[in-house]
Amino acid sequence: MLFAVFLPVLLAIFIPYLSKWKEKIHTGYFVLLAPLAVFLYFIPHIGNDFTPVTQSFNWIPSMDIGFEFYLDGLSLLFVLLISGIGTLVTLYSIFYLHTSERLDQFYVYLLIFMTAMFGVVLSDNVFVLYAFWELTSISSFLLIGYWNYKERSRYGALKSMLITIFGGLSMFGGFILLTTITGTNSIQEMIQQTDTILSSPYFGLILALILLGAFTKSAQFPFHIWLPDAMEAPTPVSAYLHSATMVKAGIFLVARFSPIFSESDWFFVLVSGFGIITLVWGSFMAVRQTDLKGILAFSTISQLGMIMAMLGFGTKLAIYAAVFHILNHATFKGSLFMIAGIVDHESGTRDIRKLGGLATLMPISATLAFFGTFSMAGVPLPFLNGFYSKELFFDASLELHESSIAFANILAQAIPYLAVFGSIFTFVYSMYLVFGTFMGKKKLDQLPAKPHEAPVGMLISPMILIVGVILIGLFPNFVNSTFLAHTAEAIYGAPVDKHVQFWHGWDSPPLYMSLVVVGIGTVLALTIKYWKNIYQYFPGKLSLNKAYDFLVDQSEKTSARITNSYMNGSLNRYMSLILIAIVSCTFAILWITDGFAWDTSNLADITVHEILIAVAMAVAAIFTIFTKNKVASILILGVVGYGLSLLFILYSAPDLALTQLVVETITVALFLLCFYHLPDLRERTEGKAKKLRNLIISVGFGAMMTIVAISAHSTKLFEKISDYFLETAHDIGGGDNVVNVILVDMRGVDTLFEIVVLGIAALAIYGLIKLRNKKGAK
Amino acid sequence: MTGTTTEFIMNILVIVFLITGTFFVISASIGVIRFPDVYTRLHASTKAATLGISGIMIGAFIFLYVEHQIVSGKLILGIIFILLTAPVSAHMIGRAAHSIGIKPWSQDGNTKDEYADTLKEK
Amino acid sequence: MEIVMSILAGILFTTGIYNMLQKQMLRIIIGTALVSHGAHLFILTMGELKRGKPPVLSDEIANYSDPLPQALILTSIVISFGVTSLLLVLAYRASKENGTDNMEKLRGNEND
Amino acid sequence: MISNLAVLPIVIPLIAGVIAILIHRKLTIVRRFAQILTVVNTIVVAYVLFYVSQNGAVVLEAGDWMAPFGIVLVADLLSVVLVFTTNIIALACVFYAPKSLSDQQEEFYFYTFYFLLISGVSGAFITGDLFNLFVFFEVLLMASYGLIVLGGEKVQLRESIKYVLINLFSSMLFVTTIAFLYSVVGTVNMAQIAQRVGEVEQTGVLTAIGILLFFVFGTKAALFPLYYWLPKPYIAPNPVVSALFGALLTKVGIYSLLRVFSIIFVHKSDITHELFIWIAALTLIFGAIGAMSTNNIKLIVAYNIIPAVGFMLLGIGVYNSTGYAGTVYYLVSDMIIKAVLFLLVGAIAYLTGTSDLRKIRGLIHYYPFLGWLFFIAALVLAGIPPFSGFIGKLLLLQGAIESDQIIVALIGLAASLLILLSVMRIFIRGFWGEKDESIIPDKKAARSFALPVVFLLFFSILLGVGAEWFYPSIASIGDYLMNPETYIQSVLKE
Amino acid sequence: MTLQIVLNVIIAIMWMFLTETYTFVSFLSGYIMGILLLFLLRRFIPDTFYFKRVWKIIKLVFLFIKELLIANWDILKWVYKPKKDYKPGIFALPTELKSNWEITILTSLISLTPGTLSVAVSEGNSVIYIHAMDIDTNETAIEAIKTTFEQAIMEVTR
Amino acid sequence: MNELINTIAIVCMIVVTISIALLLFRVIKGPTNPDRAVALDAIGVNLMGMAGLSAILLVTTRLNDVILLIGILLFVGTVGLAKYLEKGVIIDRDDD
Ligand code: NA
Ligand code: NA
Repeated sequence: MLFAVFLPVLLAIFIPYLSKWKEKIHTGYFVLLAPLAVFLYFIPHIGNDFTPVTQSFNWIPSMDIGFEFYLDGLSLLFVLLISGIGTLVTLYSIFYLHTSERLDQFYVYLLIFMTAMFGVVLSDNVFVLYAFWELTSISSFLLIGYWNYKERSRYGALKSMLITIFGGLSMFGGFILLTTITGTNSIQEMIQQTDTILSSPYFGLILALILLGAFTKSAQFPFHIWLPDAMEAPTPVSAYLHSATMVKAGIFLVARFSPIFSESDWFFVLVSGFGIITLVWGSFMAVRQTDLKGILAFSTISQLGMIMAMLGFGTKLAIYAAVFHILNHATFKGSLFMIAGIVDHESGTRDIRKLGGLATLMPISATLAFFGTFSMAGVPLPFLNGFYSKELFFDASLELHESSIAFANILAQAIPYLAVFGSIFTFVYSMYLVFGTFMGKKKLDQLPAKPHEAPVGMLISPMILIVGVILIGLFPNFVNSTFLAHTAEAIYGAPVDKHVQFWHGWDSPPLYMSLVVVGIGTVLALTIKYWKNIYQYFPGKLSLNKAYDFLVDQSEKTSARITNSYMNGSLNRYMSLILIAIVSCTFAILWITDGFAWDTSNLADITVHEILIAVAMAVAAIFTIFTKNKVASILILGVVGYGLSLLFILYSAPDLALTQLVVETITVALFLLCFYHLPDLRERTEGKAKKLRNLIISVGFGAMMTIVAISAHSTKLFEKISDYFLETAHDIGGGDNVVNVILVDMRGVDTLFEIVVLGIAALAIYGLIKLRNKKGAK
Repeated sequence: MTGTTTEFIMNILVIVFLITGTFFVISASIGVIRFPDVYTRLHASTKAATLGISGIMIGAFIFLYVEHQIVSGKLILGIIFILLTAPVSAHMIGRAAHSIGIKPWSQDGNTKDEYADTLKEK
Repeated sequence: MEIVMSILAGILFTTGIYNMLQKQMLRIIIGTALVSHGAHLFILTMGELKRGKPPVLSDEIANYSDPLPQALILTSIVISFGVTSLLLVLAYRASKENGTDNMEKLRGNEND
Repeated sequence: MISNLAVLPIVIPLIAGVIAILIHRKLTIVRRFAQILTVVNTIVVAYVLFYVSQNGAVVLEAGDWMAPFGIVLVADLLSVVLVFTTNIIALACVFYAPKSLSDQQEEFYFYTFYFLLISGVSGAFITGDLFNLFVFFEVLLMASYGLIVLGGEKVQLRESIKYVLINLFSSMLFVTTIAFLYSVVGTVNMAQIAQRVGEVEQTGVLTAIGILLFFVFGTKAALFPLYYWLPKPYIAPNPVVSALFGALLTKVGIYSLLRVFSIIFVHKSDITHELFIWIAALTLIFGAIGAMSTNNIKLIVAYNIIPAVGFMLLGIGVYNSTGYAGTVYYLVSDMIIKAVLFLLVGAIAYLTGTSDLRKIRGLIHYYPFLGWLFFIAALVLAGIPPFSGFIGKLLLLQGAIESDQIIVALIGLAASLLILLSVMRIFIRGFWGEKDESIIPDKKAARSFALPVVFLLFFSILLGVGAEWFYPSIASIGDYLMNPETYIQSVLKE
Repeated sequence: MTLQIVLNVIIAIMWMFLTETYTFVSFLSGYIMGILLLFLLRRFIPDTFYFKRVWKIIKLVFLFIKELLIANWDILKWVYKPKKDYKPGIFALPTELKSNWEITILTSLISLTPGTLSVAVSEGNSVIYIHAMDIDTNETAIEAIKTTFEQAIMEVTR
Repeated sequence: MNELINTIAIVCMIVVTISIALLLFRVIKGPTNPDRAVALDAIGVNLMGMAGLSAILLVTTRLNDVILLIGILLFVGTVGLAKYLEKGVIIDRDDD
């Protein structure tokens, strides 16, 4: 399996070389091999006696991260979808993309995506799953941005990436919580610990985080907004990623975790709640679209909502219906996207207002489209798979069980109505789509190109998919026991055996629901131009897209505003903030830990002259603030320095005094030299408030240092190590001046690097002075 | 040094030197405060402070000799050094003060300044 | 005496920081110098100020002042001297090049 | 003597730096010399790393003075891993430098400053003495001052003066704090400080001193609210200098925090480490916001230093071995990726002549390779698997959740998104888009910029994909940091 | 002269060797011995006996110390006098001294002696400008003292 | 006797300190920079005195170097400062 998963990526490595011959052989032919091989590899797993297969490959065993592939019914369904549709899409793309395009990039992204998708659905290890999950987002980003010279394309790419990676990160958070609670990274092992998870205080958070991941990926309301903009990608990508596979990753995730989460009523509320809203909103908004792919995008959103809702129901029937619809949706939506691509390719536009009457010019495409849309609309015809799953959906929506949460019960009551409502609009946009494009008046003058039937190659893939639609429609139970039952079982946790049939008899409520849908739907579809105005009442400014734009825009603007408000380049501001932080935290800590100490037993005597010196130094230091003459201020600073060396003299530190004297003198000289040409000091012009603020900050800081110093001095807890120095300086150190011995011997490293510091300073100063002269010479 | 008498005399000497020296030092500072302009202040610091410090140094010299039996050449050198340099420093400061235009003080504001006159003639 | 010295060092820090909060380059650098003095005084104080003899070994003396803080201060003095020197030249060059010694005018903007 | 191994990573660059002064005018020679010496040093450090990982920490008592009295150099796994990473980055930078710097800048002791920076950084990582740490801080800071003023442009001078001032201030606070600590515990040897602080269970004033040290290192590490000084000075100098700064300087601060708050001040973790977590959260938030706030590509990268530091502090704050391991992993990863990003945006700015994102577009048409390097770098930065950032982030978040710090973990996740957005903007707006016809492509320059970046990115990928080779060691560092006794015993040999 | 000093020092060191005491005192006694020896042997050594000049220097020093003490006394008076009843000013003092050395010594002496402070020296070293604490009362007296100094210096240097 | 010397030395120290404080006043007050130079020079001289007195109090010869160094620096410093002032601004009398 490892090889199967990574086959596309391995192939991708060679694509840049293979694409060199693209003039002779379209690169797509090479690419085709990968999904086809995977498809063929997995197809034999279908069968009655299916048992889940586990295969493990080490990656980071010490972190318990590895490629632990788990192939059960659920993953099998997805793997086959991904590889199967992948094969068809690649085939389609060979005719869709001209060799003048950057095919190498396109196919590399596509192959990366395939591997990512296989990884997502096969990984049992949550972190590996997450890794592949992000990889799908990234490859999707690259594919949407394939024509990145277009502004819309970049916009769509960023939007999809932001939203899906946002979800991915939140899912990641949920995973970490899960692994911490259960102590395992394996989903299957987590399922064993469902009780532990449910009783964890973090359960709600986990549920929310993981569902956020699923909802963003599967374009659930209100995160669906990225999907329509993703339509900027080349159509094969839309067909593949944004209808059949990647957007179903969220569905997959919910399904995967259903055994754990569905125990909770909140699971129903959230998943079905958001699902049904998405269904309604998606289908409702689809009618408003004018772009073929836009309609399909909203349609996808709505269909995903429907699947999501069914997963939320959690009943045997609902899960079966969901699984069934995953398959069905992939077939009809995939084909419809391809046909939309054909229309776009041949007529040069996807604007439904400019299209019409193409059926006579593109009869095969039109036929395929009719099958596809009618299946999507759930028109009760026995050879359309969409009808079956829709009816199962209605059926499932009627048998929701009681919940302990009041809201859940209300929701359960409302769902059947919402389901019908959403389905009516599904019907409407489906009809609108197909009739608007292929029937009615021809508007050839508005088209950029003269439309004609697509080449056969381009038609093969949608045709195969429509064949699938019809086959499944005709034999809805064909793959049940061998395939879908296993999938449903993997989700439901117990065997699911469902026999689907076209006719249930007259006492079947879903039948009436379907009839209502078709009836009202037809009426609405026919009268569309009379009521379409209602969309104008829907907010433009307050729409979710606007909200997204606002957020992204504001993320820059607000960030800039916030950041510029304090990062204004002012040293005063920087220093103030730093000092305030230090002072307040240190005082707080002193307060909390009761760290202040006062012990006068161990102090040196207070002598008058020392006090006087201290006062003199303090006065001098203070006057550096008030003096307005630069020489004076420098000299006063010198006085402080000399005062310090005097203190060194008084406190038995002759070596320090010597050094301090020399250093102070040179420093003062340097001060005078450097500020010789600079202007004199000016009056401190800042306002009273600022003066006060500066004063408070500096006094606060000084006071803090003093207090900590006194406390530190009052809590001498240990012998000093210096006694050792006094003992050994003569005998081992070979010198009597202990300070010198320490400097050159015991702490020789310090001294060596102190010299290094001086040396670097000298070089830097030299550079500062010299480099300018050279520049001046130029 | 042997004999308590010598030592006693030496100690007395130390005390005398210290006290006189210090007295001159403080006087010099008072002069620097009290005198009206930089030139007169220079008088105070150059003469009184120098003498005062020499006194203290000699005191210290004798003290160290008594206590340690060490003749501290560096102290003597210090005295000589300050005697040599103080007037030079004073001269430099005075010249600087004059060259940046500080006029000698006088009560009636009518100062005799032959140096300024010479400079003006040129 | 340690308390007095701690207060003095605190005052040196206070005045140093007050100066560092000013606009003019000279004041700011004077501020850093004061802060360094304060720091060194703190180190000295933390090594106890009790009158020991200078830590130069000799047979007659029993009590010495703590040599380690002295060694540390010495290293620190030399290092801060290096930094201050660099800072001075840097300040000079920066004011010349930018035509002002007012730090508030040296804020700059995003794209330069 | 095998314990001399500990000093080699400090001494070799020191000597190299001195020699570089002597030959500073012969550019071709000094370049080659610097490159060879860096390679040599990297090999030596690699050997030390190998040795330490096999035999445990190497402790050198400089001048044979017994442990608490003389200066000890402690090359334990943590130190050596960081020194090795430092050298890897140095290696990339030294090959990037000739093209990026002007001849004059090279002549005016770039290579000396460079080597001494490496020496100082390595010393800071290796020393086991708090005051000696201060000295090495000064060495690396002084070298950084030399580097930041190199060239003497207007902007550079303006920003470097702020940089020097803030660092000077924090250095002075550092020595003072060492003095306070010395007063209470009577020693400056870190192992002995740790031992003594432990003996009295970190009484009140010690905690306050600890917090002061936290602020000292926090200023160098650029934590909230101490990072204000960082972004602009970091982008003023040449990109290669920015890369060295971004990769090394703040990380030394983080390393010091890691050391000090894992072996010394751990006895009041309910106060101190709790505080760190909140500071980490604020650092993450404001850093990420900062990265979003600008259109200057260099500044975007510079701001991104801050949230990364927030992540690392988070690992220190949660105070468990997973968190520590995460911090170390993230530290190594971030050192490399920051260097990569600075080198890349430096290359972009060089090739386009601007660092204003609004003036750059469609670069991928001219420099596709650079574009993809940048793309991968952005993913590494945001912690997208399977790159190095992911492993670090995973460990950090696991550590946070182990300590029930959910909110901060969520903030970390949110910050990751902003981080990704902040750099992906460069890719989308700068590399994507219509071809800018006004650009005259310089493929040769692009290639010489790309090679060092590829070299570094290789490690970023290796650290992620090949995590199995590294994680056990780093996990052992995490455990080691949770048990300071090991460190204390290896130094004091009691 | 140099030769003599060197000889004297050598004698002093020899004396230290002979007495086997290496202290300042033994050096000093050795030195005095040396002076005596040199005095006795002055005929055989070229140049005049250097201690003659040293003696003149010592005389100058004593003159100087005397003046310094007087000067300080004056200063004390001015310092502690409540009223500022002096009238300072700058006057020019022509001098015969030529070399920089001589001028330096003279100005130094002037500065350390009562009431005067050299402020400037004219180009060509011909005039010394002197600041006096009280210019009216004793300008002539001052000039007299300065001339004595001038003489003493010339005796030493020429 | 030694006690007496000690006491006197301390008293002297206090007096010298006062003297320094007075000079500090002059440094701060000015009013001209040469005034400050004079006072600074005098402070240096006073520092030498302090060092001498400290040598008595600590009974050490270690401070002799310090004394000599102060002397040298003082001279160099004052001469330098005077030169600096002479070359510097023409008149900068403060109006305070
Ligand atoms: Na170059
Ligand atoms: Na060059």
